Amino acid sequence: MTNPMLELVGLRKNFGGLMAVDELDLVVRSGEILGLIGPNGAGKTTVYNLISGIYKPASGKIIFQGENITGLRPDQVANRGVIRTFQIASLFKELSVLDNMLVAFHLQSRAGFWRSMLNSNYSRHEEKRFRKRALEILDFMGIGSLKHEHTINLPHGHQVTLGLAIALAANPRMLLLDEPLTGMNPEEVNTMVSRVKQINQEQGITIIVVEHNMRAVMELCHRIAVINFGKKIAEGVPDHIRQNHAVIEAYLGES
Amino acid sequence: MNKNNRIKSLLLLVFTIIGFLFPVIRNDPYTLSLLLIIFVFIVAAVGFRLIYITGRLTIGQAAFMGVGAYTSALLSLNFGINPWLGLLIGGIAAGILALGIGYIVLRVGGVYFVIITLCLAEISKLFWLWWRPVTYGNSGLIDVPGFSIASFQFGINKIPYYYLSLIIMLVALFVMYRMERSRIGIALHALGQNDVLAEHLGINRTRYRVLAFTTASFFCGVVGSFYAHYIHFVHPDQFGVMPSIMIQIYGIAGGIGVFFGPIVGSFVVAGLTEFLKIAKEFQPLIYGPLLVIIMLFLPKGLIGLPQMFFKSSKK
Amino acid sequence: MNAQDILAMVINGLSSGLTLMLVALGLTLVFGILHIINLAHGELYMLGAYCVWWLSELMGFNYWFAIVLAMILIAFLGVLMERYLFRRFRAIMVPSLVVSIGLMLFLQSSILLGTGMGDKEIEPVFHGQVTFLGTSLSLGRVIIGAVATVLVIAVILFLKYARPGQAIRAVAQDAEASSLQGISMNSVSRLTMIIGSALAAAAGGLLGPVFHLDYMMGFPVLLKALLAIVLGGMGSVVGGVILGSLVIGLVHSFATTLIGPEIAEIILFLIIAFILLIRPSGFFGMELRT
Amino acid sequence: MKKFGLTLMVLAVSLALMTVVPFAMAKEKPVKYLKIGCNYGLTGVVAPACIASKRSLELEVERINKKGGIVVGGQRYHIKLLFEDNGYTSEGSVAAATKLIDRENVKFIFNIGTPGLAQTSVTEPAKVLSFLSSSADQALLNKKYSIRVYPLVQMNDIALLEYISKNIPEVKRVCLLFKNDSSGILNSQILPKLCAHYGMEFIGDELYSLTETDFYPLLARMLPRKPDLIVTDVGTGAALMAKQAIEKGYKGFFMGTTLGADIAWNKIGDKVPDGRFLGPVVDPGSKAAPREIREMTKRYEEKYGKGAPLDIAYLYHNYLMLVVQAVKKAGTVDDTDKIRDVMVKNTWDLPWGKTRFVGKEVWGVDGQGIMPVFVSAWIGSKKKIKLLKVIPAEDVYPTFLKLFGKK
Repeated sequence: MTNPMLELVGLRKNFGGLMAVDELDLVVRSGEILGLIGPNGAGKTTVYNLISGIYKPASGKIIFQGENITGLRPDQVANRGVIRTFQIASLFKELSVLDNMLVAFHLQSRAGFWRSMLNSNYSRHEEKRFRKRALEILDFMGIGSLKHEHTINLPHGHQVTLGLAIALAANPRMLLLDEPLTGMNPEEVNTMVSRVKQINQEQGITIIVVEHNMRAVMELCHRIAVINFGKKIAEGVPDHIRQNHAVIEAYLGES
Repeated sequence: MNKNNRIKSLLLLVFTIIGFLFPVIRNDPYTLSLLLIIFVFIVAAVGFRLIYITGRLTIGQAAFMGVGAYTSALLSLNFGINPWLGLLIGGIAAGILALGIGYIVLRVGGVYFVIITLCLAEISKLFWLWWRPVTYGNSGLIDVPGFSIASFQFGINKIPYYYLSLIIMLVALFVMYRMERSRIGIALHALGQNDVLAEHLGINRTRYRVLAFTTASFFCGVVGSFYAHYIHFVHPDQFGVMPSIMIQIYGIAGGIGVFFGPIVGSFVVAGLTEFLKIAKEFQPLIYGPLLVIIMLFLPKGLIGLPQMFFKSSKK
Repeated sequence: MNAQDILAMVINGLSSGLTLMLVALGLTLVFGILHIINLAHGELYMLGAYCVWWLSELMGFNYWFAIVLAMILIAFLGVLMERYLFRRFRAIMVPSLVVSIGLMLFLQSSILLGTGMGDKEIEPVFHGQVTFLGTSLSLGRVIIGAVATVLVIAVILFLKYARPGQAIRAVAQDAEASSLQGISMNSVSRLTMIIGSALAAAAGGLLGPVFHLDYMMGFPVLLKALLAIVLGGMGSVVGGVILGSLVIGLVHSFATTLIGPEIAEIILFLIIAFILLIRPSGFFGMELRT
Repeated sequence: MKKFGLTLMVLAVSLALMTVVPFAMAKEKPVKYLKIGCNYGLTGVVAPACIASKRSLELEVERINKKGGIVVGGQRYHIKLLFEDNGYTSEGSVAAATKLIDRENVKFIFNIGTPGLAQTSVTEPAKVLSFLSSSADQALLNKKYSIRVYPLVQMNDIALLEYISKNIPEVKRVCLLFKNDSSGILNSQILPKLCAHYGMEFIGDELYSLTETDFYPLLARMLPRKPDLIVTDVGTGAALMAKQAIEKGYKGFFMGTTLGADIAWNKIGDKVPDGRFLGPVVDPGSKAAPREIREMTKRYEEKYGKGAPLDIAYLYHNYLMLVVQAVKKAGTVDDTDKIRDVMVKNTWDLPWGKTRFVGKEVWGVDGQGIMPVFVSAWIGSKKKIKLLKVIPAEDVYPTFLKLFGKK
């Protein structure tokens, strides 16, 4: 529980004159669920974009399991096991639910170009295995019955769930969840929270969550880091954060 | 689902058999000459679609046909290289060029890519026109040798050319179909629909797009080279913007969403073009509005036609 | 190479860039609102020229009056095209490409067959040359440059200060937000098509006497206009297009004079491709699919 | 919305039917036909020339048939023209030629433009006489059944330069500004040699693209080299170029070397001073033109109104007349070997003038018909073409052979 999974060291990113992330240091421990919260425009999404490789930092380092992954492309980051979800359910809209899942197995495929082109035994076997695993994950997430639906027809809640299922299918070591509870009713929120916990406990996946639903965050996370104006203003267990002055000020100041 | 697939493969088999038996049933050089050119454009149109599914719309595929045609024609005219080898070399030349160009241009998306490829088609034509010491510019390359097997010259006989083009088309279609059906195809589709998400799932977008682009262009090069040795004449106008647009029409009018769309499109639109030639110079007056009408009623292409009937009868 | 030669190249480039601007401006407005590439836009230019030829040479109208009349007629045609064809393909790029090609073939062919095979010409209104900073060019071109500039400025002012113009800009920036504010999408796209078609017709009518009339004259101009607007930023408002057109004119002029005409065209296309590559993200990113 | 679409569809279908039905209903009459195929680009880049040629050929054939057709070997034939559109593409040209030969069994095919050359790959093995109209130098190379009665660029150049060297001695520096088609390419190859032959200095060549309309940059490149004579064609593009050259202060001469629309010269209107633009054309309506061409022009304008056909349309009357006369003389309509033999061994009286066949020394076959060269000048102040001299082919051909024949 104590060795670091991901370390952000002195991370900086600016858009023109605006400093979106400023000298951010953050350590994510292996096996924990870390909540990343902050007012709107605090730079949370930018942090995700930096980790996952959409942006290159102006300075600073990102270290994942001892390896410097600063400035890698998103697919290279994903290759190392860091998988993220997106704020607005981001799916492959014209593919079926099952095909959506199969995209995610891409990383685990060991059948090379020729073997998959020639439809070799190995690749067929592999695909069968992936399908089976995909169905398992869908069942686990409770949307197994929708496997042949086109994602475009799914209700919002299911789309978000599928987004998480896809991320899981990519065999992550670490998940970056971006507002997974947006637009859900309380019941759905509860289900989602318990599922995320289950993923964390049963599969030992380290998770970072960005979320505005404070109650859920407090319930879900082992630790919470608060940022504002791209700077970390507090870090600690939920109870500690709840009473932190700087945090209350940041949120009050916003509203 | 499974049944559907079986019907599809059965239909496919039937069409392939018809394709192979056609010259036996009906040895009509004119029809054969039309069909074998349609086969050439089918390859280009399906290639156009292969690039399209990765989210890139190209109006420049004829440029790669040109590369194949000029490479192979020039090699056979100047160095006596066998046209059979030329087919492969033409394809490889187009493929290599596409690989290099693809790595640069495929990073650009949306309408910019459309226009860059339009530029590409125009540049290639201008280039063949300009490089006169080698290509004879607008005079074209005359008397490009044809194919032969041992001492048998294909000559004026359309049948061997028909079979050759049929085989080339089947091979190209098979490869591109396999590619789309394999895990590579899923990655390509994923890129087309949401390349940010795909990239975050570990799919290297440039590499996969270049793969699709290169594959499509390789086959374009091969059929371009075939074209040169079949027509025995290579002219820059055949590989500029207008032919590229034609390829694109075949693909879109047929139905870009489905693998068989461009095939249907090539047959129907090219057949229509040929049929309308009885109207002589008035042909575009009918052809143009027909294209508009097809797209107005079938925005998903001709392949949507049976579906439409199916749905309306269901109601 | 002395200063005078360079000046001549600049003037030649500007003179062709100014006329390109009119076509490119209309095209980019239509793209900005309807989000389709109208490949038949060049045909509106061609139709404008033929319309002026028909009105001034056959019907005997005054040249300037003929241009205004042609602008109205072609704008009306544009409205029809928008209403029955393009509106339903708003932001659906793929089928609309084929639609515009069908339209292009139809318009070209009907002009060819409708006006006969012989060459047509519009009698120039202005004769004589002007010598400007040691470079001589025809008076006609100077006038065209001036009229084009006036038209473009009028469009800029319209977009900036008139209410319908502001609506166009609003929709170009954010269609959804604008429609929430009660701007009618349909009337904006109709207005855009009117402006675009009228500008293209004006360009055709203005250039008719200077160049020649040909039923295929639209496509080369369309190609260059496309290049100009991607250079300036597709769908971006006026500034980019003006810059883009002038750059195209200048590059073409310099490259032709310094290196030669055929290679100049290749260079022109290469430069555009190169610029697009180094600055793809600098322009508005357009998603291809709907 | 739906209704409009439906109406549109109905309209289009009826339009299609209206065009198609008359073709389908035209039944064959029980007369023997001499079929001539025309592999034309009725759509595409060369459509105007092809359509003009189609119309004027049809008029001519109608006239011949009305007079009872022609008699070959005791049998009366009507002439039937079969037009096939190749869309100005190579594959279209091959398909059209295949259709004409295979379905209609034609023995003579006319074509226009360079991509049409692709048809020779079909016509040669089928022993079908192919009448070409491309300036491409290799078009005839070792092609036994290919015939070209199309003014050679080389011959025009020689005739015009000879005229200029004799009559306009101040021309010393020559440059080439030409569209980049096959005649342009040919000109850029032959002109340096020709200029040297006539004691002129060749100072450079630039070929521009076919769609070019703005020549200011190109002229800014060429005019500082101070040419006295700009060699170009007499088409619309060249007229524009000439007009703009004068706007740019050019004071010298122009020489067109190919045929083109005479009306294109109107573009330069009064811009070019009288007699400064010379070309191998003839005003088809004027008295200077051969009688047959004059009559054709009249007939064409009666039927299709203003806008006289292009010069190129008349060229095809050469082909028509050649075929008509040759089959009569050969006494057969389908033995192409014999017809070709008769064709190349005789001298013919064609609309364009006396024509005989040459070319063995250059292309390996005698497939090139040579005819008189008309040297004309544009009189801008009167907006008309003035014929200066008709130079017989015999006066030009020896020079051609001396300079360009293969040793």
